[in-house]
Amino acid sequence: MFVIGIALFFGTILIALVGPVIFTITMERVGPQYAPPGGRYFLGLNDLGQDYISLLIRGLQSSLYVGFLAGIIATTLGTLIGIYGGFKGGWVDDFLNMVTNLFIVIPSFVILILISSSFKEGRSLTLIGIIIGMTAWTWSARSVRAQSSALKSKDHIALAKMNGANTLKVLLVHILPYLFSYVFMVFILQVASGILSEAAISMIGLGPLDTVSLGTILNQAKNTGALGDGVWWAFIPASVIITVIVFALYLINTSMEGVFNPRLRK
Amino acid sequence: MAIFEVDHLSLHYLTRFGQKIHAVTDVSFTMEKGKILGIAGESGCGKSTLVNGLMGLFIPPLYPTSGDVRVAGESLMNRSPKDIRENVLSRKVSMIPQGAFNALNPTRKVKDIAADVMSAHMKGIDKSHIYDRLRERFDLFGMDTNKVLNSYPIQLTAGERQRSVIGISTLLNPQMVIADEPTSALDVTTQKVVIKLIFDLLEKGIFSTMIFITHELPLLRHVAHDIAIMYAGEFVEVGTTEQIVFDPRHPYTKALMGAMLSAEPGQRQRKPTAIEGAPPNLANAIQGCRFADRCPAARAECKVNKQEIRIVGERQVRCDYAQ
Amino acid sequence: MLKKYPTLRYILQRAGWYFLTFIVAVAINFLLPRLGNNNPVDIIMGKAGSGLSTEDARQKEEKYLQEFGLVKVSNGAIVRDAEGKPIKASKIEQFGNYLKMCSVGDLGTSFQKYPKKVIDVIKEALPWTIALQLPTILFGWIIGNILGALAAYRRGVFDKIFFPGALLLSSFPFFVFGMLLVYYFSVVIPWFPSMGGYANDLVPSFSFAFFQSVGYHYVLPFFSIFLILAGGQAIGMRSMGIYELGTDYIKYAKWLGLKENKVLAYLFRNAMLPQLTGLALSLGNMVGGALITEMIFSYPGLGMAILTAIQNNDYPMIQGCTLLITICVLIANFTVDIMIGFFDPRVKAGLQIGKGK
Amino acid sequence: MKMKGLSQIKYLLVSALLLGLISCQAKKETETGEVGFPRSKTLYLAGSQWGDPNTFNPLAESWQAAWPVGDRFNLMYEPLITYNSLDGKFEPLLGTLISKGNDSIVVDINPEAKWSDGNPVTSADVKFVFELGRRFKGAATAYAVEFISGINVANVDVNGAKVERLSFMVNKKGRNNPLVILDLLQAIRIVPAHVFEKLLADNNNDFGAVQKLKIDANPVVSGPYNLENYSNEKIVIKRRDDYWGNKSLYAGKMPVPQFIIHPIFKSNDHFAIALQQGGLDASQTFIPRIWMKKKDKVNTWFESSPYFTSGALPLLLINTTKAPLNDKNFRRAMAAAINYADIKELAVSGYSPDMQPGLIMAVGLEGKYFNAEDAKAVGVSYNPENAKKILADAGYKSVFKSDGSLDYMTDKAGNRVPTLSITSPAGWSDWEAMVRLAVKGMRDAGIDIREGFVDAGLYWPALPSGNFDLIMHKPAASVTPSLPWSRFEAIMSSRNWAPVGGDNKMNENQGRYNQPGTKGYNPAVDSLLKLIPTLSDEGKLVQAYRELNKIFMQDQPALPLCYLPEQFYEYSSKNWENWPNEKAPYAPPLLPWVGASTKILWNLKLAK
Repeated sequence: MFVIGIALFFGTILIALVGPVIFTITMERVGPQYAPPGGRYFLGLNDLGQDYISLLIRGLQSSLYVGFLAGIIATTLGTLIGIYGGFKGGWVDDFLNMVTNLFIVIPSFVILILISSSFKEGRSLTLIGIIIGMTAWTWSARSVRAQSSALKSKDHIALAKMNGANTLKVLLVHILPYLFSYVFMVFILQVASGILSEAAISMIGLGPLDTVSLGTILNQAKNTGALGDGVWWAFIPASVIITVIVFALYLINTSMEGVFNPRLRK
Repeated sequence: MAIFEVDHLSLHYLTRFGQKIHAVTDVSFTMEKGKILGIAGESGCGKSTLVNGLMGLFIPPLYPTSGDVRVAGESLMNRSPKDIRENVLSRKVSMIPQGAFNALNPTRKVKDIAADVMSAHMKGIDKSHIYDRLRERFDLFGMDTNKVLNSYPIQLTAGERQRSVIGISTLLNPQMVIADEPTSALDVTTQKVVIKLIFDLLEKGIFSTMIFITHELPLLRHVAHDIAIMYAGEFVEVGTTEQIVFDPRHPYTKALMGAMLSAEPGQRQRKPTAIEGAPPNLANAIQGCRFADRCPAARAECKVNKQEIRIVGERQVRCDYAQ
Repeated sequence: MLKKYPTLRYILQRAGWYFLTFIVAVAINFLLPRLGNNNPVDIIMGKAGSGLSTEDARQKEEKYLQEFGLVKVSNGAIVRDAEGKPIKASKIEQFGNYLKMCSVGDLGTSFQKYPKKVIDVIKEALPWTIALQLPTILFGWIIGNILGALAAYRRGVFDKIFFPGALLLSSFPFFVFGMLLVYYFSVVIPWFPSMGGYANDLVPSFSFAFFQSVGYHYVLPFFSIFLILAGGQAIGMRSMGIYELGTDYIKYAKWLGLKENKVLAYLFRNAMLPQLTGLALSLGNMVGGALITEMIFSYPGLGMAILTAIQNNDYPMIQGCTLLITICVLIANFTVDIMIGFFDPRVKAGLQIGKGK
Repeated sequence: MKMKGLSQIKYLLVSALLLGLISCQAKKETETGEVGFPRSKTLYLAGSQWGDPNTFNPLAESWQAAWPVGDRFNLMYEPLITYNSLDGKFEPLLGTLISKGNDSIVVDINPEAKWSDGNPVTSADVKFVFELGRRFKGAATAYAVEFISGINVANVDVNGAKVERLSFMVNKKGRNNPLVILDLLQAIRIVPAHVFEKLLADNNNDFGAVQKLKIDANPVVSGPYNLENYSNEKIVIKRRDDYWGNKSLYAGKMPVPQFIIHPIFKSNDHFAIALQQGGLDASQTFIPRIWMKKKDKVNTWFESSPYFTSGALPLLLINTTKAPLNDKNFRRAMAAAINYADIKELAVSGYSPDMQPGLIMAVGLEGKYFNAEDAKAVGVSYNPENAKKILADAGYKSVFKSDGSLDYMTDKAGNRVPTLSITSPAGWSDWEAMVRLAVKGMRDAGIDIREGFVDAGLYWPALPSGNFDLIMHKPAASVTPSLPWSRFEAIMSSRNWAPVGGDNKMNENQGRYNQPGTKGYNPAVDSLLKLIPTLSDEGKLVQAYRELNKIFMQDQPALPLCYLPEQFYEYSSKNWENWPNEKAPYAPPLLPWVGASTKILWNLKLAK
């Protein structure tokens, strides 16, 4: 399973990287509106007569970019806050809990519109990635918190505390290593959810304005009535790609779970 | 008459890749009613696997390779899991697991777990009757019966838990009880209490025959009539307690004693793995002696010649050179 | 002094924190929109002002400024500075008004649906959202969990087929799934309506025809969420289940020869407790979560209202909805904490021993 | 929380199946249609109402009031006359246009016109509506005061019938503009004075309070339909069988559909699907690739491109106060750099005839004012080389990257020109496409410009405040008697010129073109704008328009992108037939709810 996951995932990454070498990427108009698949442009053209192969490769690139950007931000934030809260416990924990809840209760799209409306040049891909990351860390914080508070009671850590190692040291030297595999799995999930969120945000018309992403491709297809005209090539390939990436990431995650959690083996 | 007979029992696991792991090889012994057999060996030597085999409980990926297990003359082999579940488990052969804390479903009250056991084996028995029997049985354990029965495992002390487990396991008066490290993870005093409880039950005849598995020889010394030493899935030496403890013949047994007999209370946690090296990988077939690599008295041919059980000084030993 | 009632103490403590969170959230909800430098009345004026002479436009604008409490007002008249320009109200004053209004259940007036009250919009839309989401989430959760538990317990072929399938389902973005459903079941083979909550030739009423129509329009949106949700739940439940399977108490239960269903019940109940959290949370996120599904199916729910509000920067509307979401999510989280406290003896006992949560 | 394992699954699966079954059954039921509003008696129109219907108050802001009360819809409240955008003639409704002159516009009230409560429609009602403008600043007719100095009423006898004759006096001291009066007469709907005077009295003359009333419970109307019921999903109006016009205007015939339902779709792409599936009979939304829908009996005015009659001119408004945009050569270069053919084909799906330079459409009613020679001589059309040349001559230099894409550009002084941006609402797919294509063309020609898509919430404020480089804009969107004058007025008039910045807002000429009192100021523009409305002699009129259009083409204060219809007009013949089109042009291509197009309702036939 792991193998399939990895294969799929690197497959997509490969397309994103090597794609531009194999196909000539062009955002130019190359033919009539929504020309059906065939010949050189075997995925057809979009409403502006642009080649879907190029669009999808660009879209894939930006989706992966957003995914990783958001994933890194969210995982870092989540892990730090989670570990600290879980380790400290007490009111610090409660307080961090409150902060976490705050981020849960205020929907990310609200933050997105409000922030983007104060940028003159509008929403950039990076901005969206950052905002997704800033709002998505909550659940990883929660799960990491659970893990670290469980670890807290472990003898060697209690010992380290008794020996008067300062919190930071204990966290970094004694707790983080134990959580590493776990954090990595969280990261993978965060990347997946980052990619999904970007697509969702683009779907409601808040997507990046400076580039194409898989989400904006879908949104464009919907807005220009591709569904009604049965222009399947406008939305099915993009849908498939998103699903495949996420599927791949999930596969990797679950199979890793199997490795790090012996009970799931068997 | 023999109540429990095991003939050349071999068990194996089937891995995901179709690889066979021979966890238990050629184990044979018989037990008279009222006897207590201790089985000792370092962790991972196949004790726990053997336990499943002895109960006829073959849950994939565990399969019987060959041999037979008979309880009161009735074989446990080639029977449907349902049949085993209904007619053997808890009634004929029952099990006292280690780590009582984890053995009890944390979200269920003790009395309910016990009730589940009864209703699983007695068709159409009504609740009130069940609880009466529970009380009556638990009263034997010298605990606040009501409190214990009506609380969740987490609300009980380690001792209470262990006793509840024993109570539940022996609820249906099994002819044969297998206790797998029942006292490990208990502090010394509780250990004593638990052991005492087990013997009470024996005296009261709630069950008569027992296999007592542990890696703590000193304990066996006080508990068991006979002792079998297990290594890498094989019985390497089987004899009376005196023979094994004071006059071990098999090199491995000797090594164990070396690690154990000088055992001071403080060192009790030390495991016999003090012996250099590690047991062989049971996944690949071994033709020679399985202990050869670690054996101080090993000879060249040990690695090639298969060792068979032979009688040395009135007990079974699996070593061609033991005397 | 609450030492005697640990559970009560626990509840109060939690409640305290949640209330604090709530207050802060309200404040943030209020401030965020006002960080943007743009004055919402301009949005209305953009539409209302066209073709007006500057003077008329100015007067109209002041009318709105007063109406939305963005300028200082003393006994009905706008307070003006030397040049007769109205004096803008400070954020604090605005916040004061806002809280006053909220406390009496008035979430303000929608810019875009002016002069409609936000609260009315919510009242009209919320039932649809709940109707769409609640059953979907419950079904998805229950069925997902049962299948997951079975997969964990049975393993073997069932699991080998089921697991990747569920995983694939759960990796579909649900709006993509919705689009595909519309495309196939409404455009290619027109079995189901592609949009709306009920047939346009009907007026909402307690007639059989109406509810049938609702049911008929319900199918696609329902499955667009249900399948994915169930898939996700199943995955979670499966790994929880497998984890529990490895635990000693399950082994022991088998050794004791308990009935299969009984063992499965043990497994299910204990693996379920963590899943409860998931349920409560997704219930809490109902409102926000409906957004895209409602957009794709033109479903007359709250998500749609939020969406249009977003597209028009209708701040009072966005604020109102965010407030609602906030409340839902907080309540959901709170219930989880309490529920776990009661359902899970492990936690409960923990309290009595006094370890806190 | 107890779970009886397997058994439970069965129940759940069963209930899930049930849901499916019920729905399939429901389908059969609704198809018979004998519930609610029978399909054979109901006409489905959409595209005007997008949000929830808020108020049906004819005195509320026109953009607030829901269909069919807001805007210029005349199904419930009617104007005195209607304007036929096909032939430019005025058609009678509550009144009949007798004469139009530079001193007054004369209209006779139809003596048979009645309110739904039986009272006749009189001069009192008309005066009430227009006087509101004097009484209350908030009234829509406040605008009219600058144009109409007063309304004189005379009782005359028209072949035997007593008729009230109204003379709308041109406000000479004010704007002195009879053209706009005609606009007003066909736009402003008359409301029952006896009803609203009472309401005003009840609210002690607080007009704001009256504006807030919903007026949605059997209102008193003069039109052929009245409000039946409404929700956030649709608005339903029902035929008034006692409508006065049936006898007076339609020889006793009644409108064919008994109900008109305006479903409120939330998303653009649903209109197309609804039309194709026959759930909608006509729509006024932008539906791309209309030709692909012929097979589903969806059609529009023309059989082939441009499919629609043109009426509106979406354009890029230029902030002429900002360098380098204050340089008209730069602006002309922009105009020459845009590929109008691409915009026509890709952005608006070919729904535009070929563009001509200038602010006057070469087609339709305005066609007669358009002059090809001028366009050739003065105007610029797509020609990248020419664009580059103009830039070079004006001293601008463009630096391109190795891959041929533009890097940056410098002005004559050699300073780098900051990247310009086109402000446009995000998510308006046709506008987005126009902007993208315009940007592409300009960058290819060496002009450093980018798309600046913003939320509608930022777009609207940007327009009047002049806070933009270039901005998408659609001036004088609806076809009125005053076109193309009103379009010039909206783009070029310096009447209320105010600088950018502060709270300054301009609701026309938002590009701040032609600032009075500067040396660049061209007085001809404003004098022509004042003159044209008063010209009745066609020859002079054509001349004046030529002058104005020349100035526009020379100064290029805005960049027209393509011609679009006043309103889109797509209809489906699945359920209703005999829609007007190129072959049967009995009404202008508008949905049957505005102007001279309501007569469609009397001509529709049920499809067999």
